[in-house]
Amino acid sequence: MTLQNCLILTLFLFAIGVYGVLTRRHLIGILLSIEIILNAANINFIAFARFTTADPTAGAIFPVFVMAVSACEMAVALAIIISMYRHRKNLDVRELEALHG
Amino acid sequence: MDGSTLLTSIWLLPFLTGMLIVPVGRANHQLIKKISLTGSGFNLVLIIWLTLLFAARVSLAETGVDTRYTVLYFTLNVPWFSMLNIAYNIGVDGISVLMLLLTGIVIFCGVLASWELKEQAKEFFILLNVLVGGVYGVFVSFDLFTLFLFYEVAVLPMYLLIGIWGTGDKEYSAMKLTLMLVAGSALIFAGILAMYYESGIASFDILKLSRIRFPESLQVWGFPALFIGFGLLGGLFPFHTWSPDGHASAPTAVSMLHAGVLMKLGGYGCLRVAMYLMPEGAQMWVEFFLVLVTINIVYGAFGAIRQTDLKYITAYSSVSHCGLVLFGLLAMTYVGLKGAVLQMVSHGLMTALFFALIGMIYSRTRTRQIHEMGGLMKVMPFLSVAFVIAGLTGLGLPGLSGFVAEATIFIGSFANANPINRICTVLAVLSIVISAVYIIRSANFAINGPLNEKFNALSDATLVEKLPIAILVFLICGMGILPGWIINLVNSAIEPIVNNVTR
Amino acid sequence: MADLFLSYSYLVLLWPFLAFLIIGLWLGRYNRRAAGLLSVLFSGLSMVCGIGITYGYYRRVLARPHLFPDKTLLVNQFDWLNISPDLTVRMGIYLDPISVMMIVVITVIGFLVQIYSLGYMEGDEGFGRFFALLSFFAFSMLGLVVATNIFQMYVFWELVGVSSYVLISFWYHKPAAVTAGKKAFIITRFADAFFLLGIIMVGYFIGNFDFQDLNAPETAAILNKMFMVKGIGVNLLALSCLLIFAGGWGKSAMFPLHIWLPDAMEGPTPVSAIIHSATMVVAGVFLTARMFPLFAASALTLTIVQLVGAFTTLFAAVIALTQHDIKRILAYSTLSQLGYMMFSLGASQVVDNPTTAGINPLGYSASMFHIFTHAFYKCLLFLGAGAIIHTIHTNDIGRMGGLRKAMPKTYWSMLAACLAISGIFPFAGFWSKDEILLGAWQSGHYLTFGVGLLSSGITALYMFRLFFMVFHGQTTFGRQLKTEDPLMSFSIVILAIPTVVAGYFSKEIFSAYFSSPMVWAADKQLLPGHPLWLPVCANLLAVTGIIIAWYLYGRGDLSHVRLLTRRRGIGYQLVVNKLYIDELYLFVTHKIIFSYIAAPIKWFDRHIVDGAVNMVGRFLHICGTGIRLAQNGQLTVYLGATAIGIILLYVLGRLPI
Amino acid sequence: MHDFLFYGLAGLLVLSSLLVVILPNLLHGAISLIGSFFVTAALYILLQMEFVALAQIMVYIGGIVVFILIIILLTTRLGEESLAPGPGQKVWGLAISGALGGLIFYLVIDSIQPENVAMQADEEAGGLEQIGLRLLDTTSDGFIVPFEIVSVLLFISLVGAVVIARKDK
Repeated sequence: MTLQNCLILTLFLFAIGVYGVLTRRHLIGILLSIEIILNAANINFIAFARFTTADPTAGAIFPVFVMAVSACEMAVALAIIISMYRHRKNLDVRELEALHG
Repeated sequence: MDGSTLLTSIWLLPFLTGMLIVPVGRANHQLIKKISLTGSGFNLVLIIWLTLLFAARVSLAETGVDTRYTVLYFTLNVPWFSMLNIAYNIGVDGISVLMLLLTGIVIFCGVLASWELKEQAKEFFILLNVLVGGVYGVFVSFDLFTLFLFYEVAVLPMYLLIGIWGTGDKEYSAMKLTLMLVAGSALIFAGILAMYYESGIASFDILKLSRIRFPESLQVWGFPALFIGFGLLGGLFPFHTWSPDGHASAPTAVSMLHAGVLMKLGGYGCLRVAMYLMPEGAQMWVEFFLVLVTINIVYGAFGAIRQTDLKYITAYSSVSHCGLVLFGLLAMTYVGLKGAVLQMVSHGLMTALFFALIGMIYSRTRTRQIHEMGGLMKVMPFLSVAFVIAGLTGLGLPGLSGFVAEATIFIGSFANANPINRICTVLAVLSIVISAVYIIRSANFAINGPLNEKFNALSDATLVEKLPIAILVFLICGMGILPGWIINLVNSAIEPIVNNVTR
Repeated sequence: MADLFLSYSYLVLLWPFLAFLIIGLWLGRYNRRAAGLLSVLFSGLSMVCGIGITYGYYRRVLARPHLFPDKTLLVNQFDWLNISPDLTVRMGIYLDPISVMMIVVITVIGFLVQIYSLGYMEGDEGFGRFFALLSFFAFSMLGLVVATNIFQMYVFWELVGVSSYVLISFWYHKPAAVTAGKKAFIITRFADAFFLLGIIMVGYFIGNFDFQDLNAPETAAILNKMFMVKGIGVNLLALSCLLIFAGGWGKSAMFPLHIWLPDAMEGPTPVSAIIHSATMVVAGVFLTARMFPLFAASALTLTIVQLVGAFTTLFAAVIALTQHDIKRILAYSTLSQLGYMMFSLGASQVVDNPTTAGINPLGYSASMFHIFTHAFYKCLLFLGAGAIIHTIHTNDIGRMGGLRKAMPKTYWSMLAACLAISGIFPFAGFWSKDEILLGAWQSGHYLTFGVGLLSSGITALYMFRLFFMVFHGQTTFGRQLKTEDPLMSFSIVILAIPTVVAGYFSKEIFSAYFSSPMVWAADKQLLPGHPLWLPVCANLLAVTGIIIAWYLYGRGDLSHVRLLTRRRGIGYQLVVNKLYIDELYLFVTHKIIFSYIAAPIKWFDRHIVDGAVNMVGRFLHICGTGIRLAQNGQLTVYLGATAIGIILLYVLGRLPI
Repeated sequence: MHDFLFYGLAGLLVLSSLLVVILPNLLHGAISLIGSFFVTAALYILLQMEFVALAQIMVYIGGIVVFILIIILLTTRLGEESLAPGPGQKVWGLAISGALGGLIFYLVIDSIQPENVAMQADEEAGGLEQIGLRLLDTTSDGFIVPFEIVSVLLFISLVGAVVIARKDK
């Protein structure tokens, strides 16, 4: 169990998350994938905190902040999803193209 | 009021007039037009005053003036962006005074000619005033940056003026005109910046820059960039195509102002910026541009032969005549330059008259197709006679302004011993025959011949309409019969420019 | 008194110009009658000034030949256009024998034509406008003949052109008139472009436009040496002379630029009279005469002048034989007479042989003499024709006949004019034509001489064909014709006087004073005298022509004519259709210029040049559309693009640049 | 032992995460996400970060994922298959994520050498007490300001979420 192993693990997780973001057509599915990416980042923080000499406590605090922010994000995102679902009865991202040029 | 204050007020007044219109109610057309008319009339008075002051100063300074460098009168130099050495640097020489006079007359007549305008008059006159303010600004500025600023102010309102108040395919024309002119502006700005950095003095001052000999490597691309950039506005072939569509779509006053004054900005810029500041570049490129411009003249005239829309005919003739302006410039002789300046004035008056008349005829017949008209002389003799006079000016009839200018240009161009100049002069002289063909053709179709019964009930010009026509005809005849006063104005200004161009 | 007229000699131009301004701007619309009278009054005043100038000029110049060896007097000069410090165009009044002669002719004929027009244009809608334009025409023509320099001449030359345009298309609602005006203007304009080029060239090389400088012997020497472009040898003298002559070529309607002249008959008859007799068409001859010393230095120019003139003389005479429109016949006769004047100028160049060389002054003075006499009788002919048309409202001589009784004054006056134009002794035309033929004979141009002699016979034939068909034969007008208008008859009868006597009385004046430009050119010559057989021969030919005309047309029996015209050969067809020259012009202008130059240029402009601009626009539009595709609103695509962007950024960062 | 555990947990983590993104039914995916978070928490414990592991379970699993589950149940009819990705999309996703992963892998291999780092023996470093002290520390390396900002942020997003999700009148 080395830093490198941890990093390789998280990069797998990150890639999986990216794959999910790119392939999911359901908005919530994309949110789930983003959570995976965030999770990968958190593991990285912890791994660096544990395996390097710098400041392990700070490394441990960062995931906490990430969690808080992602909770905020989730709250707002899900509120948007509910409101959207109410209006359009649909959460397929292909249909959600009001931003197209 | 001293001279420089006078100059400032001349370009400021249109903007003030525009601002004065802002609080007026939208429906109060009469008041809006009266404000505009008063503003432009007062401005015309100021300009005439300036001209008289200038004439007095020039005749005082007749002897002992250093003809190597341009001498400006009524100068004022206030830096307004000192970090980059940008200054509010104004002044006039004979050419500027003449151009100011032309602009003042054309806008005054233009306001009168758009007296019948009904839709959105408020915005129209505000924009018109802004445009004119920009034009005045160009003619008094001797700082390249300020000049360019005013130039853009003058060019851009055209988009709205044509796009909103135009006729026919107006959006297309307005877009084409604006985009092409802005492309020209980009070239001009590149040239200006290059000069600014290459000069070594980091200055935009035209007079200071004129004494600097820029390296050939700059001039070899700088001159064509500037010449094409300004020439675009002057209708240079093959960048002239905005002109027929633009003029055809524009409302009367805008056509008058655009063909009468704005196209002169092109010639003025070519003279004042391109050729004056980059004479060596001009020498390198003169033959190339001479050929282009000769094509302009002949091609514009031939283009006009087959057109059937009066505005298109006039627009192509403008291409041909503005080609003569550039042709005179490229002669690179004293006489040729003088002819070019005269042609600017002459063409400005003539084409303003033409477009005013076409607007008035169109407002009656509701058509501009010459085949659908005929015999208008019977129902509107005043407009028809004025139309014939405008046409005769266009084909260079002696006694009218066009001849004085054209003859001077031809003499000046022939005086350049370069064989290409000579050959081009021959071609340009022969093109006056083609001018005669299209002008007589359009006059015959539109004005002579049997009267179309549809038009039996039409009336001649009203008093408000007669006034601008009469002013323009009077000036055209005046310039044609007694050209001396105009020539005396510009004489002193041309010599230093020629000296610089042929240094 | 004499000096007073000279000092105020500009008044001769000013009166008609004032009449034009007053009538054109104001009077013409309010009171037509007053406008006409004012115009007549002012042209009368102009005539008085003109005669006063002649008197003054005689007293000041001709009576004192030692002071004025070149008989030239310049008055009322002022700077007009300051082109450059070295080149200034002046305006002024140039008095020498030919310009003074022209002033007299123009003012007198102008005055008479205006009086005539009072009757002729009675009741016309454009009565006021007509007199304004007629006055302007007189003004421009006077300005042309008194020009002190070639630039001034060009200025008024063009004014003459434009006033002829508006006068010819005076009845602007008639399509034929409008077309004729257009034709006249554009053809003369075409010639004038070359004229202007010639002026520019001469002005550049000489540095001056004044006739006195242009005609100085040094000018020819300067021009003769210069070449326009190194390598391409162009003799500037011949080139500039020919370019200047081109102006006269068009204005005087020499073949092949003659086609506007017959069509110009669509204008009112007084206009035809004034254009054909004294003013516009002789301007070309006048120009050639004015520049004669320079032209004389170039043998090529004079040869061309001679050939063009001689050909036009014969050509027009032959065509006149077959025409049926009374005014057209007169128009072709004008062409023919102009040809005489022109070839006479050209033929004054003596054929070079050991005994004779240089310039024969007789050719020059005879040409001027012919301008003078021709002006009167041709004006009379036109005014007479106008009176006839005014009375019976047709132009076709085939439908006329037997008018002798109805119009006695016109009849007798026309008879005098026809005899004069045929060159019958002792009418005016005899003297001038005799001198022209003599000049050509003396100078050794026997072919030209022969053409002139033959043409004078044909002239008699076609003129008397016209005369007999109009006045003799059966009366086709049963009803009572209205009597001759007194104002019109007045002018006609007055003109009959010079038609009869002008030649005999002014012969001496012309031979005495009209050879001045040749002072420097004619020093060694030994010319034959005046053989008696020449006038006899010419008269016999003319009388033969008259007899043939009488035989064919004068007896009221046209069977012989029918017999002749029934066998229509190709030649006859050619002549009746004027050699198809009009059709050729139409072909050139419409088919070639309009269809093969202007139309393709229009197409080129709309599709290629404009198309290029639109292509740029379309290209940008396509780019925009392409970029717009990327902005498709798909969250997934945005994220994917971001990811690709990150990868690309890294790759770009690592590229070994 | 540690290594063995690590590899086992890592395998589980990757597997459960993979299930999250490829299971066609979202509900199953969300449940799989819970699994993935549990394994992550275990991994944190293995790395001796007990507090973070606890927070992970409480916040993520107890809060967020449950929340997501509720939303899924609210908005989606169960077993909805129509939103499956097309084959092209899958290929693209695979390519891009593969490329991105490959890039990061290259960077990791390139820059982090195993001998540079060693496992820290400091047991206390990630402990609850340390974290608590550090969070409320007002000195320059304390986290009191971000801590307060996050609390404000949480409040704002709470209010915002309510406003957004509220039924329009």
